[in-house]
Amino acid sequence: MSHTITAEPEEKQSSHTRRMTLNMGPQHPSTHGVLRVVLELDGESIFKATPDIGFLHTGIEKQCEALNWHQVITLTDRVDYLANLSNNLCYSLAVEKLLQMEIPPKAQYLRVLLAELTRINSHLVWLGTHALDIGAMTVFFLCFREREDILRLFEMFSGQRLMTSYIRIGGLALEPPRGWEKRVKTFIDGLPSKIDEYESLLNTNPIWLKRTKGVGKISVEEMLEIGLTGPCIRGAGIPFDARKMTPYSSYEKFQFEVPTSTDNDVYARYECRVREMRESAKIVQQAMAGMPEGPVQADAPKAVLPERERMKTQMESLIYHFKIVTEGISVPVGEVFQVVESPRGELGYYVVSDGTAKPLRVHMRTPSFGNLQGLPNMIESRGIADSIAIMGSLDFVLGDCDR
Amino acid sequence: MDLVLFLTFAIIAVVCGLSMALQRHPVASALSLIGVMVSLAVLYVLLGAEFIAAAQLVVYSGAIMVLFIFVIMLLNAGAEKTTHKAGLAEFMGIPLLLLLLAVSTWVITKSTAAGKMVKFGAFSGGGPREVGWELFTRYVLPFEVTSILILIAIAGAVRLADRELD
Amino acid sequence: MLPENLLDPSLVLNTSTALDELTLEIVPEKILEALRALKAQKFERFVSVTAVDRYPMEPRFEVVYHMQSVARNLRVRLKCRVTGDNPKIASATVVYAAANWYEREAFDLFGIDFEGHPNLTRIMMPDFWQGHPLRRDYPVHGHKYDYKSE
Amino acid sequence: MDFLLVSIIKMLIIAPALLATLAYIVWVERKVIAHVQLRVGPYFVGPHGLLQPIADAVKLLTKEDFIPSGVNHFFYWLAPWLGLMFAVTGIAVIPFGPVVEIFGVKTNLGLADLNIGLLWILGLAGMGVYGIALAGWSSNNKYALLGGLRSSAQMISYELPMALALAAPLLLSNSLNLREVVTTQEGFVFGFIPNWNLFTGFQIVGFVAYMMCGFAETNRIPFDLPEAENELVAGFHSEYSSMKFAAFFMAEYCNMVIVCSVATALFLGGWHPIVPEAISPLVPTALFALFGVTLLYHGMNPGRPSDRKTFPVFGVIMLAIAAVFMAPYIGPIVTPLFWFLGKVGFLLFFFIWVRATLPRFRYDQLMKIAWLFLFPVSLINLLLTAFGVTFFGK
Repeated sequence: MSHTITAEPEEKQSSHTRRMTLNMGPQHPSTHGVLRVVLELDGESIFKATPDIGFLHTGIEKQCEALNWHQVITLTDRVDYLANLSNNLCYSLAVEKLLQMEIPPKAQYLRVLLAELTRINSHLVWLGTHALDIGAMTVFFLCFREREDILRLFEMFSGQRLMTSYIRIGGLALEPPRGWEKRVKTFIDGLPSKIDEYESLLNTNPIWLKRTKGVGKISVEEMLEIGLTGPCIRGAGIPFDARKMTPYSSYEKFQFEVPTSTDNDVYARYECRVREMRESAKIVQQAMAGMPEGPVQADAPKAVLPERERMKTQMESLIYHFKIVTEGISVPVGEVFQVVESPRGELGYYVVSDGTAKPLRVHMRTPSFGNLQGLPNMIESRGIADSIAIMGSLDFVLGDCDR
Repeated sequence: MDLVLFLTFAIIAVVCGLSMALQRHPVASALSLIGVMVSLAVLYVLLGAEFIAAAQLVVYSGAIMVLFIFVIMLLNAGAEKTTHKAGLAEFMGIPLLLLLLAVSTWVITKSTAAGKMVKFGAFSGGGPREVGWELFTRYVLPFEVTSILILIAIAGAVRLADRELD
Repeated sequence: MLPENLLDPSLVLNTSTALDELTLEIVPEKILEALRALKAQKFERFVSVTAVDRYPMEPRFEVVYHMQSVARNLRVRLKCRVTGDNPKIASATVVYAAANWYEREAFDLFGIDFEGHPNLTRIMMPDFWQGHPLRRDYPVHGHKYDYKSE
Repeated sequence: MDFLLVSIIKMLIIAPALLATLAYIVWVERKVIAHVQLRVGPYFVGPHGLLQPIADAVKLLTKEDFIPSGVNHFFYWLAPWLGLMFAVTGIAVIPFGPVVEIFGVKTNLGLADLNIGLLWILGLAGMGVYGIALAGWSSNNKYALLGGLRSSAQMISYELPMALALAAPLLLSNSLNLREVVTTQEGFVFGFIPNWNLFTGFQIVGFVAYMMCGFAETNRIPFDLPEAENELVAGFHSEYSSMKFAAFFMAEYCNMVIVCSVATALFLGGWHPIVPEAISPLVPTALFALFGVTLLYHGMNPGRPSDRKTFPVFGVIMLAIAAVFMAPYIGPIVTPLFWFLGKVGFLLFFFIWVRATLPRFRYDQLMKIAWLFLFPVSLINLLLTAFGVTFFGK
């Protein structure tokens, strides 16, 4: 945060080119939050780029150590505010693994459904802002129309549009509300035609193709070396997706493809994300069709908050409720690194427990942090306009990056 | 009316010309030069040479000076620094300048007939039709040579624009 | 499942498998050798490096490396214990470029000195910050920050 | 009557009308883009946000005129007004209508009748870049500087193909005077094809090339690189506020009006109607009457409560306008005006439409289009037109 980054001294530069240092951000319309990139420009082409992060550092990892296991969920929402349910899910899966808890199938399916809706939501925001960066502003409004529908669905499930905290340790916070099937179905059946609409604005647009094709290329080896994940690396042709490689929350029961492209440019990432939205819609439809019956919370009274109704009628539930709320749950000693596929890439939670009611350490391996490391390699020796397109294609969320 | 306009723009032209020479900052100098050119364009109009006036405006102040400004801005040139004057300039500068003025005045007064007034609007060779006619009859060879020169320049420009930004 | 004899036994202090995850505790001085050996075995992805503060235990810090092989679909965790006073360990950036920012973060928040890192400066906290916030003995409450004095 | 007096009267009419038009183009643009993007646009100031431009003007006038530190004060102050001045002056040579007789005075609709009208406009367009370049340079802001640089390069590159594209219709009309160019486009071929340069002069390629250059000259999407807000924050006017910002805004819209007017005069037959002369006043009458009747109908079945009051008022106004076109004395004056303004309005709508649809070019692509596409295309177009005029006559 506000680190002093100095340009090369002028005598070191060659005599006929004088470089200009441009401080892009932290308040810049296209750095998507508070990212600062210090650019050394030679005319309009970027000679050197130095990202400076940390402006949104809120100390979430430190705060996790001061809260009990259940309370941490609310913090995970705030890490990546466009994919909060993926973060909820990752943390819950990690703690459940430590507790070695079985999650009922209905909760697992609903988690998949919600995680995929989150993916669609995040990609919609990405597509809108990315298109806006390149100058196509109508796509933005179309995308936000559908995003609004998703947020209404989230609100219906959890009572919150953004900070849902709906996925909890042991299952879900609540039974899904009445009538959710119909509304999710209406939305998800209409989505493919809406995606066609965005594609009709962009896919055949020569300016869009000129601005995105062949831009932001670095080699696949370099990408792996730097640690890029998600649609960035899938756009380079590697079908690297945690949902397929290490399935969690019963993803192995779903039929879907991992879209890849070999072009490895901004357009490839765009294509991958748009196709991912279609795949996500398919997964949601499968989850709806194959939704099992049963409870949405694990039968683990020592770790899961009892239902409100039972608490009012059963003494035992009241005691457990009291103990969980006042003391917190105790998680066995151990450590676990849980990975889920967030919309932005590989999201990993490294959770260490020392057997007490609070985590000893929660480390978040967030996709934005890893992807942003690749930014200098991609934008150096390109123009300012390309740097905007490339930043958009990396799809980072600064909250996710700085935590 | 003509006299008032002539005096106004002549004074503007002279002031801008002086300003161009005296300004320390290159952008200010360049803008003064543009002021000179625009004033000259107005004087051409007063003489009845609309086409030449328009060409002055389009070519000199519209295109060439924009390039000047572009280059100055691109290099981000700052105000020029005063240097230590050379000995010759310090002592001989003003006398030499006066000498130059005297000689040129003498030459001009000798070469033009005395007492002949310039009439505004009396010149009839500056309309688009007349200029075009002259260009394609009397000056056709210089015109075509210039065209080829410009064509070469355009080819060069196209070649430069073809370079990928990488 | 991973073979537990992944690395040369002289590098490994302790091997454990818990919750389907393999953890190798490495001799801190030999971490670079271990990383190189893993990279040679197609562990091409460096996932993250972070630290765990076991205050008041000694050696206090665990530096935790997560590694993944995309080709073999395997994950492994390396661990090195470093002492509380003057914690230092060799930087992984010479083996994996991806370690760059993660090590800066661990330096910033834990104060672990990664020797040989190209640009070991604070990444999250401001340059003038005192202390390392993620240490267990760093106060959660009562810290005053005067924004005007910057 | 005295030439000077007539000119002053015309100026007093055209200047406020132009300013009001500029303000309302902003309103139209916001409305059109809003409806493309599933929004409603300005709505709350006045009926359907019709008073929004006035509110904007008041806001901009009363806003703090912030001057950042380290600017070059003289040029910082000069730049917006320079830009606006060159933009507004261009409107002087645009002919809006034919020579008409008002109160016994024969006069042409339009301010000045220069015989180098087109060169005048080209010259001013070239000068207009100084406002932008100076603003970018004097703001002491690197984004603004980059915007200014982009703008100068863009203007130089696009002026050439623009001039070449404009030269072709001039060949057809054999004049640089815009009024004469329009006059030569009168009448119909085969009785139904309007004798416009666009159709009978086969200038479709030239028209398209000119419009593309026009987009670049006015810094509109997809060529709005000098102010590309996603790359350069706001480009050359990043540091401007209050009326200085408004001056840039007005200059941009004024340039749009000029580009569209020139296109109308040179390619689209100026004030000549698209329908035969005899029924030409009927078209605006019918259009306005239809619009008025529709408004009255919707006023009787209002979708919103406020429509019950506003729609009938608008409806009556529209019917009154329709009647004006049929009026014996004023009709012949306003009918050519309607055709001219209608064509300009359609082209302006096209500008807005494109803005809502297309992304932005990159800097090098922009240069490529100018030199490798527009320049050869307009040159070939000019050559072909020259051959056509030589061998077949107009």
